[in-house]
Amino acid sequence: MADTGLQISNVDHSYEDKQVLHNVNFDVPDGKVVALLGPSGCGKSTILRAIAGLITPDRGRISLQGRDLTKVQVRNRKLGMVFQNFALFSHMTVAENVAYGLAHLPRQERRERVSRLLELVRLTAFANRFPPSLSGGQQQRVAVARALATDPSALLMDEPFGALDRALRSELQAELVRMQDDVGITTVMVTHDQEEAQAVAGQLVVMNEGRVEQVGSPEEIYDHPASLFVNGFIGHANQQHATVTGAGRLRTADGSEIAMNRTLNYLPGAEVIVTSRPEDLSLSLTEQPGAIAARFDRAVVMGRFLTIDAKLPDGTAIKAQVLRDGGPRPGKGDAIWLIPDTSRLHVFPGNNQIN
Amino acid sequence: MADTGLQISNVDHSYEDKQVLHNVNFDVPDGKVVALLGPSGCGKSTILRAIAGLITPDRGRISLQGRDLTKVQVRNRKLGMVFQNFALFSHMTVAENVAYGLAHLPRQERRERVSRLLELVRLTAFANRFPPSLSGGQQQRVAVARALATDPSALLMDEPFGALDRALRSELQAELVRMQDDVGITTVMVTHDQEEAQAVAGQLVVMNEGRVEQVGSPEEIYDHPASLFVNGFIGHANQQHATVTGAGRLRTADGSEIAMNRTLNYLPGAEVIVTSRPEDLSLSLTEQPGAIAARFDRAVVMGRFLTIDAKLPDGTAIKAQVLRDGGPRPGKGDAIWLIPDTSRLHVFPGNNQIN
Amino acid sequence: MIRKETLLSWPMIAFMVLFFISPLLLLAGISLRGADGSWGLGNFAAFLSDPFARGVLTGTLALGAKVTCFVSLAALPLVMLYWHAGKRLRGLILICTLLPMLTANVVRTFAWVVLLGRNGPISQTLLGLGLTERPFSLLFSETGLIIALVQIELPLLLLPVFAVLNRADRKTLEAAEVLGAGRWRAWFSAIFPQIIPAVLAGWVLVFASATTSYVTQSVIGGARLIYLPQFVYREVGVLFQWPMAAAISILLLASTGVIMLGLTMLARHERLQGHA
Amino acid sequence: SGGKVVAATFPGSWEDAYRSIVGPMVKDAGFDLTVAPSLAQDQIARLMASPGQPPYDALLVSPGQSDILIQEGLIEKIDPTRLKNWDKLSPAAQNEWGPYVTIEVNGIAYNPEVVDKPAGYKALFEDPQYEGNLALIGFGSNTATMAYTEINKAYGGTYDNMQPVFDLLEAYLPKIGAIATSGSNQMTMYQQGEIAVFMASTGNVAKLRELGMPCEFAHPETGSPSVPVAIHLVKGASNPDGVYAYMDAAIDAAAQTQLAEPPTAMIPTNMDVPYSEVVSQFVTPEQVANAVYPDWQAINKHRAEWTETFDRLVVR
Amino acid sequence: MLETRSKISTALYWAFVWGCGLAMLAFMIGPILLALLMSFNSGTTLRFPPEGFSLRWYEMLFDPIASEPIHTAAKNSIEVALSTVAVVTLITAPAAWALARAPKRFAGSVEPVLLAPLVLPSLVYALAALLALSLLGLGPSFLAVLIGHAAVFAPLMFRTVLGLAQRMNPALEEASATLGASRARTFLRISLPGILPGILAGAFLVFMQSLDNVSVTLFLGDPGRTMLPLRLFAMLEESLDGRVAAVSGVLILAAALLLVTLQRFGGRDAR
Ligand SMILES: Nc1ncnc2c1ncn2[C@@H]1O[C@H](COP(=O)(O)OP(=O)(O)OP(=O)(O)O)[C@@H](O)[C@H]1O
Ligand SMILES: Nc1ncnc2c1ncn2[C@@H]1O[C@H](COP(=O)(O)OP(=O)(O)OP(=O)(O)O)[C@@H](O)[C@H]1O
Ligand SMILES: NCCCCNCCCN
Ligand SMILES: [Mg+2]
Ligand SMILES: [Mg+2]
Repeated sequence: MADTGLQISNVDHSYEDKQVLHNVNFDVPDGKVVALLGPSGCGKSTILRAIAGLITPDRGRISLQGRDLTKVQVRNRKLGMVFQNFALFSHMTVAENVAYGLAHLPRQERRERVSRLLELVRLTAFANRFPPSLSGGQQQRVAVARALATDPSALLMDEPFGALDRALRSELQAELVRMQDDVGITTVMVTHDQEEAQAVAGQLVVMNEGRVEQVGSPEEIYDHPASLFVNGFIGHANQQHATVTGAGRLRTADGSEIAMNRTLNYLPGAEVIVTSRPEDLSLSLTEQPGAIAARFDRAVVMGRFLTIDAKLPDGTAIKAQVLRDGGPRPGKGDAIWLIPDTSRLHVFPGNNQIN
Repeated sequence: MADTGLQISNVDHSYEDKQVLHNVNFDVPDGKVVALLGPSGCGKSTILRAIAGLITPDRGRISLQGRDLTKVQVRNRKLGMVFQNFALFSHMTVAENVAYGLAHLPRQERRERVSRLLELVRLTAFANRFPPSLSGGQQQRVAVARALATDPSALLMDEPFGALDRALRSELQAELVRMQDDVGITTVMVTHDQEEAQAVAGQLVVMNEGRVEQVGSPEEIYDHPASLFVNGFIGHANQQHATVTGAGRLRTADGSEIAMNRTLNYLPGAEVIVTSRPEDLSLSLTEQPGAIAARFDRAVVMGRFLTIDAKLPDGTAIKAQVLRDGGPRPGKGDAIWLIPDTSRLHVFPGNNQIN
Repeated sequence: MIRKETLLSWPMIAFMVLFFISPLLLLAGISLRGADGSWGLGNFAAFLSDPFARGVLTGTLALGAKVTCFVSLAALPLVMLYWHAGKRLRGLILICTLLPMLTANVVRTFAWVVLLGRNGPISQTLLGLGLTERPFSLLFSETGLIIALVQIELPLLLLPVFAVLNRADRKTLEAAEVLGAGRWRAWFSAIFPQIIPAVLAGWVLVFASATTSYVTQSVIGGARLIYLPQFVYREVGVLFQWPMAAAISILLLASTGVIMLGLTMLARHERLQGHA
Repeated sequence: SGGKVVAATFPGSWEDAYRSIVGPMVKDAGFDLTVAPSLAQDQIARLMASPGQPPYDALLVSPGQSDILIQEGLIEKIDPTRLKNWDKLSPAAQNEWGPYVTIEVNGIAYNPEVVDKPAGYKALFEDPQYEGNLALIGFGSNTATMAYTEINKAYGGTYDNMQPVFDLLEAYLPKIGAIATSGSNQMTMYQQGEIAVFMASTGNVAKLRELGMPCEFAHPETGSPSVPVAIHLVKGASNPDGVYAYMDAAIDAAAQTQLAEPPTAMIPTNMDVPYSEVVSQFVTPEQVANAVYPDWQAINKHRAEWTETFDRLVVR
Repeated sequence: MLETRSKISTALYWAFVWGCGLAMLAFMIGPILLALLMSFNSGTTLRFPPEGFSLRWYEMLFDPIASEPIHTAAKNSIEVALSTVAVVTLITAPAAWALARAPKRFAGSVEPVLLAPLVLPSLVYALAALLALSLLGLGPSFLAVLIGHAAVFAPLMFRTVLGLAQRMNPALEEASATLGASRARTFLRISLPGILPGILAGAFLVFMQSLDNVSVTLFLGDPGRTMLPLRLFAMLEESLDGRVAAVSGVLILAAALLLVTLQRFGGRDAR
């Protein structure tokens, strides 16, 4: 086991009698950012709380730079933490909140550091306001500045930019990335924004129901999801039940044949679920070989793209994302054909159900 | 003035002596969803509070279905509201929270409605828990269910899905859309997620510093931003300073010539800012006519796309989003060329500065 | 194992054990001593088997309960007024709450002797209004005693509640109003739960104070109403029967203790664990 | 100097008078007098609660309490030869357990503007004009206890048979003005016009008159029950010499002359001291000499039982 | 129809809040105003109704010779009360805070012990404590009085602080800890401001009750010390001395001044 970075090993935790973490394992390499993703209530905040020492796990070990944190008191862990609900000190001004962890510094240095951080989060003008009179996003930025102020040896951030608009969010993400490049703070960041995860984190940890489902780089996870859950959770996944008919050949529940350009680890006759991403489907208004027949539901503009909601003959919903080209759009109920990029289809055992 | 829907007319508001809303005007057509977007602290929550009657605007009129709300007490406005910080009743169980607005219903009906809503937000198993013991996203869902429970005549939602993972968020968005299709509740929804805005709202209202910058459909706003601010706020906008050299012709600050395929409302010699969206740029590793020369900084995987950060010769950052093709990627500092789709460039007066 | 979070409570616990519980144990020891020098539970048995004495015990607890109940009723509109008041009115209400406590007990009690007496303002006003034919006195009646005790103990409930109200969270009130709750319901469902721990605190203080307020009980209540403190004082100071006094005190302590224990447990219910 | 003497006195005017009048005289004798204000029953309780290390050197109580102190062995007999003023004391005041410094003469206080002068105790219960105006108190009060034993006698009872007075009280309860909890409590009631007649000492009446209240003192037909007030030497006192100096000062003619004036208006026990004008309005030395002096041993034997009976009788 | 009902209910609400609220306010201070009124009585006694207006009782109260015993008694009592408040605050505020966070069972078993003194008549406690003291061979002293008062009145502050401590958001202390603050710093900077209103309310209660207590002082204290309440009790019961009411007047004035100063210069209380 490496003696650097942050290591979470075999962590279990229960609230009262309900177990919410099951044998959680992952490492954050020294100076790197790991993003923690997972459905609401899957245990992300709980893990951060365990790392911070705010709860004591039932089992398992958490170590930082090879040092077991179990016996280290919260205040000596030298972590920066952004709480999901901010936990700002409402009887202190914004500047006092940020300065809180800097008591050991000389006055002048402390003041400089605080003003630098307030500038970073664009709150210089709000230094003397009290948190309850700030907007949601402003409060969140105070929380971020406060956590960064102490030069922590590791940073735990629970949806640190969740309340911010995209522009500010990406600025702050960029700042974070820059800081990472400069000083490299070992960071665990909970986020629901997959773009954010991909933008700032070298590694993603995908959790589900208290368990780690997959750890990997954004590309790995996107391209090679370890489970149907991960496939559907990171990006959208259209699902079709299918039966393996031969080497690299499937028949979907509605009868169409798919020829994969690779062999599959399934015996012929196996029930599988085949998934496709909306962005790997292209739209055709006429029948095409290998295309999935569907009925058009509605289309939503997403920037330059069009997200198409359609229904397969058996009623399953299917989504496609195509370039918006200004051409004619089908009406509700019209027949359309979606052509999959077969090299990007995934196949999972068929007895799973997503969610 | 139409006598239906929700109308916000000429609303000003100040906290203490700081004015935070300036002459805000927009309408929400009956039964439609309008999304309110804008930078953190621009006054979105303040508007919702004004509509709900929690604050009294200094000036202006807010009317619902033609009825002036000014004199109507908060509790008689029959609105549903999701507060940014949830404002759950911590001494009531989840089910009691949701049932709160249903006191007038018979017991049985109330119980059914509550269980239907808890199912909707996937919290059936949590009905008897108290809010402080829920995860952030679970709390948010309670807030949403509570607001929906009362069959409000209008719905005000302050980032209602901000704390939820993408999968759950899009499920709930879809539910919301379905409900809108069924019963059509006039809704104002604050969101920082532009995809969400585009997915659920027919109209977007983009605000900045207490003012409404543009009102329009997602397409209109994306394709025809009324200001440099809107252009940069909805989606990303790369900016280049340029001078108008003739009809539909510009020279950028770094000397390259751009030929627009349309006429511009600027006199030759005018200083302008020309903007391009990352998704309207394509990447070339060799020099191309009309391409923007830049130096590669880094590339980030975004699902099937690659977001490229690069620098123009004058140091300005430029972003491009291209399909991830598995081909060779440039190294940091390598020369690259970005080819704009000139039909999708926007030109704004040059004396503005974004942010 | 001593848990970390309890560490700061140990100085007080040690202090109370050393300086309160040990004298109390001594007292318990004394209470076991019979009038004839024997040891046993005789004093307790004697007290409890005497219907008159039992009546005094239950009467005392009932007095505490009645006063607590009326104090709560009187406090409710004041607490609501405080909640709605602006900064200035809040200051004024606070001063008015402190006033009764700033006045020595004997003076407060004396004021009530005047107010309740047959020449006092209450009697005279009713007489003037023709609502009564003869001057009357509420002195030496339980009604008079309760009225006086309610006024005297009211601040004990108000102070802790005001302290919490200053920190109360307005957001949930807004949520309640948006959800269509009327004024009453909004107040009782969004603000009231927040002050319940303080109300329970106040109840403990009021109940304890009303049951032990020797001076007021005897001066306003007179000799025809007897409560435990008078019983105890007499055993101590006139009859010098300390074992009996100790036994009665311990009974008072135990019976009131049970009530306080209940209130304390209530304050820790999960429902009340919300925070600002 | 000869050290500190800690002397318990009743709080209020007693305390002030002893500090200002007796204090300097003790000082002249070479001792520092510390006046410790405390009600009689509190003095005893405190003494009993600190066996072996008495907090006081001298006590000030009346025979009801003296008797208990003697039984509990808390005080000592004194050596009269050590008191210069001993011989000046009236013989009745020459108590072996400590000199009597004053005598409280008890009777009936009444408001002449409301009721006529009562002929005696019996009249209070039999004459309808006192109905609703009479206040009583329980057996916790010495004044009341003496009154009840006297009334009891008048109705044919004895110390061992108090039934007659209890029967009387029970029958009279519906007509009672008030039942107070202490003697001073009655003073307050009287001033507020709540009551017009109560069992009182001459001192009480003097005080009320000094405050401008119309108030007269009536001697009961059976004689006025009286209680002397004694200074006692506490067993194990740290400064007995000082206590003797203090006793001597308290019975000194100069001191008693001043104490006989308002606000204390004490009846002197030093035979050299004439009754002051105030005191003379109520009693003559003859009346004091012929007053009733109850048997406190007998009273204390029954006091607990009487108290209990009284409570059960009056409590609603 | 529904609107009318809601209007009536709202009207009733405000009628209750303002009507009953002000009435109760009057009820609460009426007797005190009466006592104050009596302190300006020109008569020789506190008889009601007062005979006329005068400041004679105040003059008498401030007379250094005539009222010397009152001044001494007040000084003694205030000394005890202030020291008691200090001791009680030191042990109680941390304890209430800690017990609000302690496991339910522990807190549940300890709290009754800490609250018990509220219901034991203080005379009985005083006797027991004096007996205990004598068993140890110790005599009455200032320290004994102080400890006695602290033991008897600590529950007042304990209960008022607990009410606030239970409502504090634990995340704030957690945040402080993650920022490296020591336990002491967390307590002083984060927890203390949170429970401060409870401490102030409690301090006031303790101060006033200690000032008003007779038995504990009488039994545990130096016998020569006169204490204010015993003094006032005697003055009032014996002679309805108007200075007793004047003492209240002075206390009220002092407290009002203190309160106004506190509000003016007191700590910020961001809401
Ligand atoms: N109670 C208040 N007192 C004073 N200023 C306030 C108060 N509430 C909000 N403001 C200020 O008003 C401005 C608008 O606040 P508002 O909460 O409406 O922003 P918002 O658009 O909702 O921002 P966010 O997206 O960050 O929630 C902000 O600058 C904020 O600091
Ligand atoms: N204090 C608590 N007591 C009991 N259960 C809790 C408590 N806190 C969290 N839980 C439960 O533990 C589970 C995990 O919670 P956690 O807060 O870690 O989720 P999360 O992954 O952070 O979710 P979200 O994205 O919604 O914030 C949830 O089911 C939640 O209900
Ligand atoms: N709080 C002390 C008051 C003094 C009590 N004295 C009791 C007298 C009983 N008759
Ligand atoms: Mg969470
Ligand atoms: Mg907001």
